[in-house]
Amino acid sequence: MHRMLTKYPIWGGLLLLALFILPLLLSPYGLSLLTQVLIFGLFAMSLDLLMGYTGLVSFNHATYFGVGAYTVAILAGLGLNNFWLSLVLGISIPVLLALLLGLLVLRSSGPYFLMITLAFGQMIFALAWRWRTITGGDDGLAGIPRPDLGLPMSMWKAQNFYYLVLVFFAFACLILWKFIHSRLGKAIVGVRESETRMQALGHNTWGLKYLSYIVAGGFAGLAGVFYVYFNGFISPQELNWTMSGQVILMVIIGGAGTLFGPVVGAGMIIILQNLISSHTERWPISMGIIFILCVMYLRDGVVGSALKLRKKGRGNL
Amino acid sequence: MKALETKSLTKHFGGLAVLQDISMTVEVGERRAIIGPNGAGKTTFFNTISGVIKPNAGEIFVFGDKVTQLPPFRRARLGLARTFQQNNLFVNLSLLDNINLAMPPNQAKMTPRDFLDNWGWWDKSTIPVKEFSYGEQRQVELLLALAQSPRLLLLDEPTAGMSSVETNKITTMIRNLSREITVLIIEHDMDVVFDFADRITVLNYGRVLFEGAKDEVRSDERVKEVYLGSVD
Amino acid sequence: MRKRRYLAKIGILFLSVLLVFSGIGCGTQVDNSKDPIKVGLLVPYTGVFTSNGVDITRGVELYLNEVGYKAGGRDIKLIKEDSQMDGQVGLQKTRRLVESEKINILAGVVSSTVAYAIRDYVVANKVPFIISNAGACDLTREKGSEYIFRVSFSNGQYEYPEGNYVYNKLNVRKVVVMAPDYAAGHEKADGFMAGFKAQGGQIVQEIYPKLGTTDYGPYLTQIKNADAVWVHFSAADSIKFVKQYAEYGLKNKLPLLSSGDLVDESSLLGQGDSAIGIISALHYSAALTNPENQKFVKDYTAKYGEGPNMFAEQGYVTAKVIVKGIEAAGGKVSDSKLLLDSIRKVQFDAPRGPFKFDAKTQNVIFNTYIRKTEKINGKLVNTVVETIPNTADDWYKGK
Amino acid sequence: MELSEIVIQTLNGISYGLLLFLLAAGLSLIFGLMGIINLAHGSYYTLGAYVGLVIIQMTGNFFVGLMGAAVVLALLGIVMERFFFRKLYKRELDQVLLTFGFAYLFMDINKWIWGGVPRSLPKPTFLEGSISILGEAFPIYRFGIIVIGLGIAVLLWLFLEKTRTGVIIRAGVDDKEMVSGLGINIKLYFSGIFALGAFLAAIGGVIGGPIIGAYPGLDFEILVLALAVVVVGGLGTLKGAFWGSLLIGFAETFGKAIFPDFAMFTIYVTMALILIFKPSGLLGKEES
Repeated sequence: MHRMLTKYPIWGGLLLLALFILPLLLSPYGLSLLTQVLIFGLFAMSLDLLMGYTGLVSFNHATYFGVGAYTVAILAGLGLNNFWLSLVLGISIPVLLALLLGLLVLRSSGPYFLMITLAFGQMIFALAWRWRTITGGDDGLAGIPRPDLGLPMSMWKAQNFYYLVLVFFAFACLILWKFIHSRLGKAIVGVRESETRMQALGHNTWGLKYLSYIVAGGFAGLAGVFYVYFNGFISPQELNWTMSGQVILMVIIGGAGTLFGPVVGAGMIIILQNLISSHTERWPISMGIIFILCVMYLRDGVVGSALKLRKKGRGNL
Repeated sequence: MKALETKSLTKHFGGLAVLQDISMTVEVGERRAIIGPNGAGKTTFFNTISGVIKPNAGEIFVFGDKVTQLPPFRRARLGLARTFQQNNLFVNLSLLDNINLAMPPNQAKMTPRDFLDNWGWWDKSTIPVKEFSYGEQRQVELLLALAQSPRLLLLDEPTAGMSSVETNKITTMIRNLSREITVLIIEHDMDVVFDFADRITVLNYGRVLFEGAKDEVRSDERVKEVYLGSVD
Repeated sequence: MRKRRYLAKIGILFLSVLLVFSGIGCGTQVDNSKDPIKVGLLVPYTGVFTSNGVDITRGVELYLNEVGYKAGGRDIKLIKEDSQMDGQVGLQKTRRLVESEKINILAGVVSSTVAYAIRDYVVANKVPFIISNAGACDLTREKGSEYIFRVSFSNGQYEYPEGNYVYNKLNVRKVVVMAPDYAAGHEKADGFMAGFKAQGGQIVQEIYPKLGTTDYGPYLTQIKNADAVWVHFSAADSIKFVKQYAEYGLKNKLPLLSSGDLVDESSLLGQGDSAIGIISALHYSAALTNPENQKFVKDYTAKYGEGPNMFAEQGYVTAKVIVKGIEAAGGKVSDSKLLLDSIRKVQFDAPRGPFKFDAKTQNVIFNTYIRKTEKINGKLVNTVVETIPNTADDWYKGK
Repeated sequence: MELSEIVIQTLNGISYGLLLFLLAAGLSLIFGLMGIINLAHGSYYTLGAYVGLVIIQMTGNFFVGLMGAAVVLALLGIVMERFFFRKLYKRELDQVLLTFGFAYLFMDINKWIWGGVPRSLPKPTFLEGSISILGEAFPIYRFGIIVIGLGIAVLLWLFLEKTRTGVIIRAGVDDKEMVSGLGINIKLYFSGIFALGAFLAAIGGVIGGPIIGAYPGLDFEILVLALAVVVVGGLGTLKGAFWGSLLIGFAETFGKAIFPDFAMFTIYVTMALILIFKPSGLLGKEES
């Protein structure tokens, strides 16, 4: 699954072209769903770096997403609407938080790690809830304007905003892809495969995990930035464990360790949440069942399993 | 300078003393076998030297550097490499990626490709390691340690669970290693031990029972009683 | 390389699925007077506050049934959506209702978070929005808009007169205030305290436990030196609190005063006899004896097998406001100025008593009822002991 | 604080802590033996409370409800282990994710069956009312919780220390491989420990029911508390669960009494402090 994959310009380009053309065909509602898929896809990809590539199941990834979003919202509340400033701070503040929290949570591993991240995530959630003067408490912060890039096009227009997200999405894909296939990225995969062996081979595995944790936090923050621009508001709910659980679900359904699989996972969840839940209030049960089935029988996720089948079909075993 | 020196190394697990007061020196270029019955503390000894386990007391020197408190990766960077009793590989990665991870990026003496070519493995370089047979994986276990260009190599039962043909492959590999590399080996196969080692240390209940040249070991009554006797 | 191609294929397949899905409801729509008027109802059907969403929906449907789903000569189509009590989801659902379903009027919303989240979008898209519950004050103050109406209450609106009442009529002078630590809890406590202090009352202690606190024991142990305790808790918290208040022997020591939410009809069953004697304020009680309410309680109970509560009544009033508004506009919902004017002027007798909007804020003006929880014929009810007419959300202006 | 208040708050802390112990003990033992953090443990508690309520309503007897709910949940635990977790044997992380899926599922099933309206469980009549201690009222029922909690702690301790099964479980916590090596079918014990965990959680749910009730969302409120206990106390040992429960019980209680404005944070701050100085918890096994 993690073979060397180097050049793929044609198909990647076609996919991107499809994403580029789609807005012209979609209804406004469809476009807003697609924008959301890109944002959550980015969020899920960043978690996949931790879950799929580093082997760390983090239960507070929403923390970084939410902190990125809150950063932009708080800046907007101070009247600072410069897009680039918001972008830089919306990424760097989650990164700083990851630098700090990483020191604490990475002292443990496996289920301990999951539990401790959950605890710290809830602590940040409580902070956002309680620190009313800054965060607006449970009411959240609303009325965050779309970014002004100083371009002759308004980001209030759904298509323009979509293209903005698409550009950053594609850029983030590229960086993550490069990162994973870099020497460091391979070393991070090595940590997932066997931490003890990596240490015996002279790799600072703690440092590699820390790096991965920080990078993942930064990209989650980026997703949060676009999330808050898209919705125009943020509330502590986005920092809650439910959000972290949801993005874990996206990664698992799509396939951990496939990088783009989680984007498909994000798409499936968003469609489920928005379309199925319009028809039945029992959709949490369906989500639970899907989750359980995925963990038990489709552990490689939709994309991961498809890739495996494909490989089998080629007789390349 | 000694390749490895331990001073009064002691390790307890709960109330159980696994290593007691182990002092040992290994000369550069030496081949040293560590033998002893199951539970004698051999693997714990390796784990303590490579840094996976911190000792309760005592000190460890590798090529004169005190490493007692260093994390495993720092010791590895001093030229210490090891294999594991149970294969510990990056099974989902290709052989080449495994070797890549073992070779320090800049100071490697050769490219991964040359390395694999040398050992006759290049044609399998793109195959994920999990698709190899057990015997092949056992060889890769050794290859990974060799790819680190080690100065001190710890081999933990390299032939465990292998057929005699495969055992021969491994012994050939280690017999031909350069004398610049100091090798410590834990091994149950006495033929391998007496064929390969210069000196032998016998551990029993976490203590050094005996240490000497291999001929001395063969003739020592206590060793026969505790270890060889039970094997024969 | 092949992996990538495969990925791309999956991606394209997935995108086409999305395309098909989101194509639903893509058609354009002209305001044809023969088409039904579409009303979107956004309330939680999943999550912790499901029961409120269900109660509101029942109230809405009960009234729409009464009028045969018709208003101003046109059919009404109710489209229900689940907000999941989550701002983000609520906003996404609102987008679907507005962009895909092309609703004419939006109603519902239990949580203020969701209301704030969708507020800008609703106003920007010029959709008349009838809030059925969410009480955040700013929704009809600073963040008010000609598109936003509220039939329920603004936080503090019935708590403020309650503050006056307990000072003047119950001769309470010193009060301990307790409310959950979230925006509505603070707003409601502020309303009560302002009303109480305005008369000269003294607040000896304010305690704000975490929303969803399981154990109130440590807080209850601290309470002392007061004439009474005023609290606001709702749903599960209200049951835990009332039972624990009795457990710690405070029930017989310090009278418990509260917002009406504490003794909501749906909570009384769980609270049991611990609730007897609580004095509360609300814009409604199922025990009101006016003919509108008697009919409402009878019809509601007949249809759903259990009695209504404030949420059900708010749902009922929401639907009535919508229907009356459409009727006054002669069914011309496309004329937004006309529709907004018509809704603003709606007045009628509701189960809660006279209903009208404050023309300036578009927040409701209602009677505040002081109620006492009693056991009558083995059933716990909130008997009205005092009516304070014409309560508008204007107490804060005196500050 | 006056003396009387300190005494009452101490009793509050003990009763709350012992209620948490019922949850944390199972969570900790399941982890110790199987390496699974059971994120559905709060669901066991909540489901236990609901089932207990139904049985109490049917029989009119609190203690029948208590035992009935515990048995029903124990059976559920066995079913879950046998048909789901066993299939993922030795894939601990996947098993944890599976528990998350179940937590999601139970959350909605509970709401489906019992609706969204919060329920409350009746107390046994002889535990109604309160008594006066130094002039302050303290509920008799909370004494009941203290007695039952301590009783169960002692029984568990005896079970683990004095019975063969208990010895095997403790040995399994220390070294699974070794126990399997002794020719003991450790998998059989997995079902048992799951059943025991669910059993204890259900007892917690019913006992807590008259104070806390049962309602949607309770499962996760409880889960976070239980996780805090095991993080603080250390996973895998009964002792850790016991002292961790009391510590969290006290931290919550005195946090509410002394810093009421920051009560939301007390457990997290306690956790963070413990983790910084002792990553494996107060009495946890060192990770190796």
